[in-house]
Amino acid sequence: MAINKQVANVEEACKGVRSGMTLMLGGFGLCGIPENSIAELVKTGVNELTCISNNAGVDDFGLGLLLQGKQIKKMISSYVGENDEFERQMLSGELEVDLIPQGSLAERCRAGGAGIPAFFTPAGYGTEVQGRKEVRMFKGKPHILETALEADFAIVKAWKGDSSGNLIFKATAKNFNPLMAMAGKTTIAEVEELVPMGELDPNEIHTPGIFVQRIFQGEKYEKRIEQRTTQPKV
Amino acid sequence: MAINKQVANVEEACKGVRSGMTLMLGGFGLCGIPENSIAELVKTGVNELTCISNNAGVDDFGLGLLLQGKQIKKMISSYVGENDEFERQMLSGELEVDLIPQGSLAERCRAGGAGIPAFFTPAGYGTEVQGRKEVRMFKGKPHILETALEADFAIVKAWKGDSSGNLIFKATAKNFNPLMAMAGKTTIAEVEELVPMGELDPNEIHTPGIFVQRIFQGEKYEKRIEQRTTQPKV
Amino acid sequence: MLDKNGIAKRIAQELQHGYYVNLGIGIPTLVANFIPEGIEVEFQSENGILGMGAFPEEGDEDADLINAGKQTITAMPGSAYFDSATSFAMIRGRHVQLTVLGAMEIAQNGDIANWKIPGRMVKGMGGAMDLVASAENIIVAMMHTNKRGESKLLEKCSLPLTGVGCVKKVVTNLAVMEIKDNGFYLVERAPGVSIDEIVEATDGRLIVPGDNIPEMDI
Amino acid sequence: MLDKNGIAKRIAQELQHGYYVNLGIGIPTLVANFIPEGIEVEFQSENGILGMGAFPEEGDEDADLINAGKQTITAMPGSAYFDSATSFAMIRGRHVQLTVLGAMEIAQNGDIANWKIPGRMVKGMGGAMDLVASAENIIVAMMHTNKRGESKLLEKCSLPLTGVGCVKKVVTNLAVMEIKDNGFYLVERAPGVSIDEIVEATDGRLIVPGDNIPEMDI
Repeated sequence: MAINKQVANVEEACKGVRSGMTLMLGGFGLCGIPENSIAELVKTGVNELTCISNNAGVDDFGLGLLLQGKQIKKMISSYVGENDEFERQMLSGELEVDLIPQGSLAERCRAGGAGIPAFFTPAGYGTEVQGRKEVRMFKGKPHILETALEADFAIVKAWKGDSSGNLIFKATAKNFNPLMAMAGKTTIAEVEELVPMGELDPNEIHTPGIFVQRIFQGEKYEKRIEQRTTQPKV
Repeated sequence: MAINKQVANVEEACKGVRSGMTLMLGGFGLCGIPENSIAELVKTGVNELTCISNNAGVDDFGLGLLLQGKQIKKMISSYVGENDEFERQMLSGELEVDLIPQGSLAERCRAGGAGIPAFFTPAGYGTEVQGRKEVRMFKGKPHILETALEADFAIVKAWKGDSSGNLIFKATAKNFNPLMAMAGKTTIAEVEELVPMGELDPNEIHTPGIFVQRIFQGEKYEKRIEQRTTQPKV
Repeated sequence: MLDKNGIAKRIAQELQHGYYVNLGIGIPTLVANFIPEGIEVEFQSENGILGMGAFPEEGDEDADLINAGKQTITAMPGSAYFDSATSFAMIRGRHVQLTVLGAMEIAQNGDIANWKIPGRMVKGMGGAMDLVASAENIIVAMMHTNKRGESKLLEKCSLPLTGVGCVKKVVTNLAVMEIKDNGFYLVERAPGVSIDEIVEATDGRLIVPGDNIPEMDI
Repeated sequence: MLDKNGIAKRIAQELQHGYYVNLGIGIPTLVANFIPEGIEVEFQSENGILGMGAFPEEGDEDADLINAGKQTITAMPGSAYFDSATSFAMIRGRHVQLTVLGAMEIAQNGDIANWKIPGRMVKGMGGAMDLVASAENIIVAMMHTNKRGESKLLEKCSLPLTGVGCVKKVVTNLAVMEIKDNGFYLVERAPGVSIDEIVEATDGRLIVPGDNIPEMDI
């Protein structure tokens, strides 16, 4: 009998997220972000958070909401260019920021979930990112040693999920979600559609349920679009 | 317009595989092995091969066929217990064998395809596998440094594929196939069913076409079962 | 004294609700037949399935659906398939809560040897080295002595190691032992087996905490 | 002198049949509009799509389908979606044949700076550091001078680097240059632009191999 991870609602899902913790939050830009859980974190007022997320949302949506409430102590991201409040807090020194190449961020999350404590990558060699990291040549090319990232809670958003925690993502809303799901001590998944066990094709699962500890269906999704680019109808 | 990788048949797919090369071959036991390509390699008589494959087939099927013809110089595998000819050649010294923990083998193939030249893993510490590999402590636990594996050709087998090389595997026939597909300088994919471009759901792709250089539909699949275990009909 | 099914049944008592479990080939596979009532566990097989079910009914075998022992199996509702790197990510990343595997030798410090007999048998380690190096909770299921009647519980392994200091508990046909204080700490006797018989069959340091070692309740 | 579309059009001539291409934000994005007739290429966007297509028609936008610039896009037939680790496996593993990106500064040894202006702008490097450290073939698309009229082609970058010695070719509104022999090796002039104008606009070492530098054919 498969293990049941379903919780009743976002309140129950986010139980135990406390001030000072390290969180991973899935999404790229506003695409595939755990909207309902972020709203809950805003509500509970938990603060002094270290947030690992590729971006920091926009001023009034996504992680920007947590920045507004000054709930974030430190951001670990690759790109934060869409958020004025972020820039203000960073330049004023209120917010610590660790900027990481996007591929290294993704691989470090995966490594954290996969029990790989460190790996070599060429990204960032010869730049500020290198810092004091070990440098080693492979096939004549310099690489730097990057270490795994882990989090107290990983909070991800999927398209469909079942009660045993299996997840399916949609299109490019996948992004960091499956990797962060692997790296949380506790992983919370919010989904647009929660189906009974056995309704998902085991061949189509992106994140096997073993990586997910709590799953719930989000109440509503705004799914805001950051750059609405279109061409005229033909 | 997507790039067309389709070749006419197994002969065309295996063109350029020459004696002395290093090959990766997908599959676990006899499950998910590239039957048609192996048969073609037997036919062409290419030899002095280094084969990276989790297993070595059985005496009269899978890689066992290449062993019979003494076409393999060296095997890099994790488990080879199902093959008497293998054991004979190994104990007589005809065949070089490099045994690698299964998880390290999988991760080393992925690393080869992902541009990660080396990573730390706890597997094999304190054993023969450690050898002269670097040992380093992480969180108080010893790990060894393993390096990436690459191959001149990776030969994989999928369930469905399209002409741009996108692959979908079935059930546990997935195993090493997606990882090896990433790590071949040239990757050959044989599939049970080759569909026109656009017929696979981009959300359900296991191996994106970028990793595959040649794809063809196998003529026939025996799909032999190694351990037929059943329970009586109720 | 227990038979193989008895060993499996005793180990099944170690299963806890919500556990993901990897069962090795041989006796460990039998554990799946004795899941205690009322708890949910899922079996992971390292070739790429979570939610492994029973053997298929005759005629329903699928060549694409096997376990790590290459046996045809079925998938339970809620199962998932994945590649070998993801599978060992689960194992190395400690998402699997319990690993049960067989052994040729166990040392009193928790070393395990189960993959090679130099000059005689070199089948390979398969996933065993990853499993023992990674799992937090490793139980070994085996007979107390080998076919020649020699103890498999030793001061030091004589065969090439699979992993060092990793085994936490050993369940044999004679006893349940925890590995601690550099010894086999006797926890339970098999039904009808005396302490003396266990002492006799154990080459390594057996720690016997008093005369009242309980009998297994299976 | 070229406009942004002209730069993109010239770079599009570098596309070869069968190329997988990653296009950065800004001018590079425009390259997709000028794919030469009769060749097949696929665009990878590092947030997780291969086979990126045009912008959607009004009303067909899908919040779940964007490119690395966060713009709504469509998917071509034969496309695939994947996670960010797989995406950068494609990039780091050199499965992407060509990377086109913008820059704030390029040095004559191939160094590139495009992610940070200390004290003024710190948006982050996004995927740029992985791209420039990994790609075998990197073309920079940019204006020859910045808004203040200062050359962006320098002896040495003054801004924090994105990558070292990695740029192979630069296409600007004035010229096509290869990076070699520790200099910007002038290959083509933009239509109507003289060698003197290019010399004037270039701060780093410009290598001019003779007087007959051909004009771009676009």
